Amino acid sequence: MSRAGLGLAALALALAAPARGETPEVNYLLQCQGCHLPDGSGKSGAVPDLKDLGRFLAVPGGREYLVRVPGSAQSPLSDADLAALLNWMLRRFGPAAIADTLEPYTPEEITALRRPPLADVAATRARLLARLRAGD
Amino acid sequence: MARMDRWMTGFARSLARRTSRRSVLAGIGTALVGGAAVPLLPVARGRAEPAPGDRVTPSGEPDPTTPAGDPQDCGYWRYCAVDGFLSSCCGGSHNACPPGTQMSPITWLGTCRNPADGKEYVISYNDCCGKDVCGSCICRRHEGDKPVYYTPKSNDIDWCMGTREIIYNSTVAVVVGVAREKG
Amino acid sequence: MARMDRWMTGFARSLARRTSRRSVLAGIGTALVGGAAVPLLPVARGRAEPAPGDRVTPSGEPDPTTPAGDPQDCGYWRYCAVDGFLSSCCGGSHNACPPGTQMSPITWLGTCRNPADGKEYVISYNDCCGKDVCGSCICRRHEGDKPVYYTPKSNDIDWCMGTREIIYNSTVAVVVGVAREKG
Amino acid sequence: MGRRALAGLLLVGLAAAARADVPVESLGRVETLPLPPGPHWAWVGDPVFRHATLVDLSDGRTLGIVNAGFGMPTVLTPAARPEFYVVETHYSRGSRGERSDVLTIYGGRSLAAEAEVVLPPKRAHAANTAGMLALSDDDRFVAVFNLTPATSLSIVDVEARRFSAEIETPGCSLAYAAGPRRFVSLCMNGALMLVEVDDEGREARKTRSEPFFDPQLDPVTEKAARWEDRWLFASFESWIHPVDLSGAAPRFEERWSLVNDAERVDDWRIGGMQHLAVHEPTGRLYALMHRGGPDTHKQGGTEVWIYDLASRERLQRIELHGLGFSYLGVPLRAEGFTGWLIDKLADWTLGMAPDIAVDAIAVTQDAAPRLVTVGAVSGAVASYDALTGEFLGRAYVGNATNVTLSTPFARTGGWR
Amino acid sequence: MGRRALAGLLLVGLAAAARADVPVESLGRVETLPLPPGPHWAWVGDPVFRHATLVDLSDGRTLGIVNAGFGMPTVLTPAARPEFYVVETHYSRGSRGERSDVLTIYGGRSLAAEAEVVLPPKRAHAANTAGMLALSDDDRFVAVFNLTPATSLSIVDVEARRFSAEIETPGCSLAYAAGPRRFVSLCMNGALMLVEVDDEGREARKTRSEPFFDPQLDPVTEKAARWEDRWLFASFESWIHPVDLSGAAPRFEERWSLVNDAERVDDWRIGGMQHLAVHEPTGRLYALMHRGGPDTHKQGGTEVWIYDLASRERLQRIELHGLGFSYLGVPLRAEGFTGWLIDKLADWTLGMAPDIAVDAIAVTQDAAPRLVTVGAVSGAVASYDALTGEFLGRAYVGNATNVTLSTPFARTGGWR
Repeated sequence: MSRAGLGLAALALALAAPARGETPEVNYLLQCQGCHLPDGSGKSGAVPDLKDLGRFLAVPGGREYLVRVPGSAQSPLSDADLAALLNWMLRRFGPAAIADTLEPYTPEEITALRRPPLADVAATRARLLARLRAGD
Repeated sequence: MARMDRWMTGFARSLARRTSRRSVLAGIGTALVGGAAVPLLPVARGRAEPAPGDRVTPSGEPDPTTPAGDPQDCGYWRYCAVDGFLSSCCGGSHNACPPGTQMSPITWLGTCRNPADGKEYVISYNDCCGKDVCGSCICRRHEGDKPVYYTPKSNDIDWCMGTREIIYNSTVAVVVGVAREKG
Repeated sequence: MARMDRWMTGFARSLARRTSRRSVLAGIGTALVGGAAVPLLPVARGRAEPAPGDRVTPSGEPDPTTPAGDPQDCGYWRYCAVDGFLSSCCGGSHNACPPGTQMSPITWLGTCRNPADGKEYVISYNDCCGKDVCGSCICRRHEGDKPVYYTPKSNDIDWCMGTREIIYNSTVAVVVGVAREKG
Repeated sequence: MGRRALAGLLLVGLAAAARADVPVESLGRVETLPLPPGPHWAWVGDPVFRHATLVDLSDGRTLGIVNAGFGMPTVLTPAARPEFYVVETHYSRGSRGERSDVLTIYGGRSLAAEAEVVLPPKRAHAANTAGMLALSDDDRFVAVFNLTPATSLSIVDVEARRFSAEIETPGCSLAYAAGPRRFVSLCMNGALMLVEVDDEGREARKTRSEPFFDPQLDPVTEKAARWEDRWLFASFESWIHPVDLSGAAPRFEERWSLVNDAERVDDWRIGGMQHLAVHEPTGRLYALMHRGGPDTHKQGGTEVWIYDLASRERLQRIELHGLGFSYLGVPLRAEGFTGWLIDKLADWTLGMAPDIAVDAIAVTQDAAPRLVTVGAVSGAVASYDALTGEFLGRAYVGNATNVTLSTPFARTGGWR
Repeated sequence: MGRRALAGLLLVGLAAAARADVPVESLGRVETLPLPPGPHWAWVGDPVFRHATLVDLSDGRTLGIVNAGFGMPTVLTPAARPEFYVVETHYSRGSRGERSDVLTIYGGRSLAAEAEVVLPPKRAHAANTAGMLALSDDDRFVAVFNLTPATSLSIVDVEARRFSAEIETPGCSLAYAAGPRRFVSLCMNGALMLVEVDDEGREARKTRSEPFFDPQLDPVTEKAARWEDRWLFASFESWIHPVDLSGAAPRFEERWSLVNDAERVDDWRIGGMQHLAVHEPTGRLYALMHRGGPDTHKQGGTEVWIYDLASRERLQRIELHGLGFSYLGVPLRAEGFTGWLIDKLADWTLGMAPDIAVDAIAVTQDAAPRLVTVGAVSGAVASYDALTGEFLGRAYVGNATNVTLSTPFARTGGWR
């Protein structure tokens, strides 16, 4: 196989990496907590507060948004692990009521949504929040 | 003479563990600088392996008389991806910052293997900030370190961005969980 | 190879003048610090004496190939009471400051003997200010230096107080007159 | 005093009898830098002293310094105007208080701070130096990488000397010049983000490419080198990934290896703070190499390997000399004695002790180019003939530690 | 990995089987200093890193740092309150811009900057450290020496944490504590100026003494030491001039020599940055000595000579050990090997190379006092039993260079 072929094969292998087998709790520690902090509160103006996570599910495009933000889409997690992590985060940080209504993300849904990642996160986020306010 | 323990670290203490994993020049350090550690002189960076007969502390860590269990030694098992000064040599401890600094809440996390139980633990590397570089116990190990653009796994970054000042002093390694695999 | 003149000063150039006045360790320097030079390592501080056959430049100074006449050498005759970094090694010359600094007008004056004519000249030691320490060619000679309370003859003082910033970079030695005696 | 010295004094005394006094000199003189600039100038940054020193590699002379505040001191040089740009972070009380991030414009002749542009206090700080800021190819805009940890670029109009805009680069970091009005960032998933700005320095277009490497398997380092319209990225495992940015979309060329199979088995690997350099007129690539296992991507080098970029063939391996020891900028030597001893010791330790090795390299762009090496353990720089690899010598530039390195006229040879 | 190591792993594995995991720890913890403070604490100031490090000489442990801005980092410690005072100079842009001189109050347990008092931006800067600032004996006022080059004192009420007044001291410089509300300065003609302040810190009385030494013939250095109500000044020619300040007017006691005639012929002389220290409980004087001709009053010492102040007799000569080498605070050593080599080298060079010698000394005031030595060439401190002269060891405190030195509880043994 040519050098380029080797590289592409490696890339394909990585993109199809199997589930790492960590629990969502540990994946949160390893992939998210550094910026979002243990309580999910983040940093004003730089890292969103995860308690707002559940609100996005209430507007069209919000469910996709949570998968396509770079932190989700670009994470090294497999689609299955990312689905499990998002479901865990929504239950852990979202409003208590969400546990009853949440329609969990599936690995297939993640596969369909996560590529490519969003380029203009702030604009998308603002648009969704405006819709949320309009809906209130 | 226990109180002389840290005196002439290059000599008395080191002699005792000279059979361990490091190169002959391992005691020579690196350096600060301007808030970010850069290579300077050779430092410990090997993975500490327990020696036969190593005891385990009640908390489940290796014997503190071995590098794998000594928080003032770069070989301490939790420091497997530290790039900076050890808070434990700067007035703090392995999991508490020196007096007058602030621990940055924003940081990166990785895993290190605890040789006492063979398990991978999730380690939070938090920078101590708001005072200039400590200058003691530079430690540069890069297990799993990634470039700056791979932010959540980069030890080159001055993580003090979560505190009032970005001025870097030293680093702690806090156990925050148990992982199944290296990650 | 004239352009290599300053390369490896510790070796090529120094070898040529090894019979001169300095101790075997004279090439080892001192250090900066924080805007004021403090003792660090041995530096030239002896009085330069002309060797037989020394030529005199048209301006009446000793041959520039001798320390007594080389403005990048601490042995240069005018530097007999310099405590700091030589502007001539920092982008300036023996009587001009490096680019981007300001020469402090307020300063102290002393005398040095020009070995080429045996006369005592009045030297104005002016600090170059507003940029951090240059770090090159530390020079510590204390002929006639007095403590800080004897302000007009103290080389310990950061004389940048005449410029906008007190930040010290380096020092020049300007001939401003001929004296009859040492003073 | 010996008899011979006394005789010398007498001779001088006689010679001086007929002479006038040394003339009185004027006070207040301050030097300026020459125009045109020298072909072998290099900026050497010292984060301990918080300044960068301009040195002429032709003769080892120090030409001056610029202060740089907290962080890694990097100097940008436009070809269009005799100026230098330095991005600085300061606190009102040294290490605490109010933060100010500024871009300072230094006169190319005066080296004086002529103007400053205040930036959002968001500039990223890292031990890394490549990609932290970039000057657009038309010399009009500087992009400064911000990390809060949200990622963005601060755009400064250095011609108008004012802040233009902040452009968010979600999931992507750093900035490299990629055209007259364009910058490129590296994304966490191995893709690129192209950021184009308009005449006001505001965001005009932002596009993401497909990934061109796998950050999990073999990430490229940030320490890339420019070759005409290409950026060359080296991976941890010593693969060069050339990215052609001449078109609207990046073209990812076939990767090639710096090491052959035998060298790979021998653990030869790229490493250091700044480990690639290109001499554009001859199309040569310089790579800083060492022997070391995985996770040694920050270890300094003991050799520089030279490649012909067109054929991707290696032309030469240079064994590097030690940088010499210095303590806070002062060379550790005793005249005519330990100079030799210390040199030998430095060369020996360079081979023995990985972190004493060379951390950064750069190459000048003239027809008789110099390869320059620095390391964090020494206040000295070493210079080599970049075409033959011949070691030319060392110069002590007064720094405590040398970490950042740039040849100001990297692509142009001087101010236009 | 050897067989033995494998066996070890297995043992550990078996031992661990029955164990619980290492417990999860909490984030955000910050240490505080213990109360009461240790008897062997010392502040070691580093003007390169622009900070001072608090080290415990009992075990060599670093306890923390305070930042200090541009200049020589000196820390004052009151006995009345658990606080530290540091006078700092800052510029808004590092080395340029607006100047701020402040006195910062650090918590004695927290080591955090609790308050700052803004001073007139006139503070004197010099390589010298003694006499640059002083704390009154009642712990109420700090005097800061100003030089513009007009001389004055800035008085700060550190109890009320506010600036009090500026007091002119024409022709006189520096400040030493001399009573509850009194400071003393040295004048250019060899006299003293006594400055008394009122309860508001304003000038109450200012008197000039007669000269007590000849600044032309044999000036005293600024590096004086306190002994109860006396200040002891050493002259270039190694004469001690005791000044009794217990009364309204200073009483100048008979001078006495640190060296006998033979030693004077041998060129033994006092020198260094801080060359006197007193252990008050035993009335011992420590002097830092070297061999050198005229104009070597700044040269570091190779010995400490100990005197009984009551009898003015010398009790002991201590040959000092080298401080050990370090590069930017990192000890230069290879484990179990060059530790010894470097120690020997340091001791050898200490004797050979004048400027590698010890630059400053201090003594703690407890019943088992420590003599501590520092030097600008080393990031290490060395400690001796101050009563027997026995060398106890070295500690690397992380500094690039150690220049200023103070034992915080110089006269009291701790916070009251």
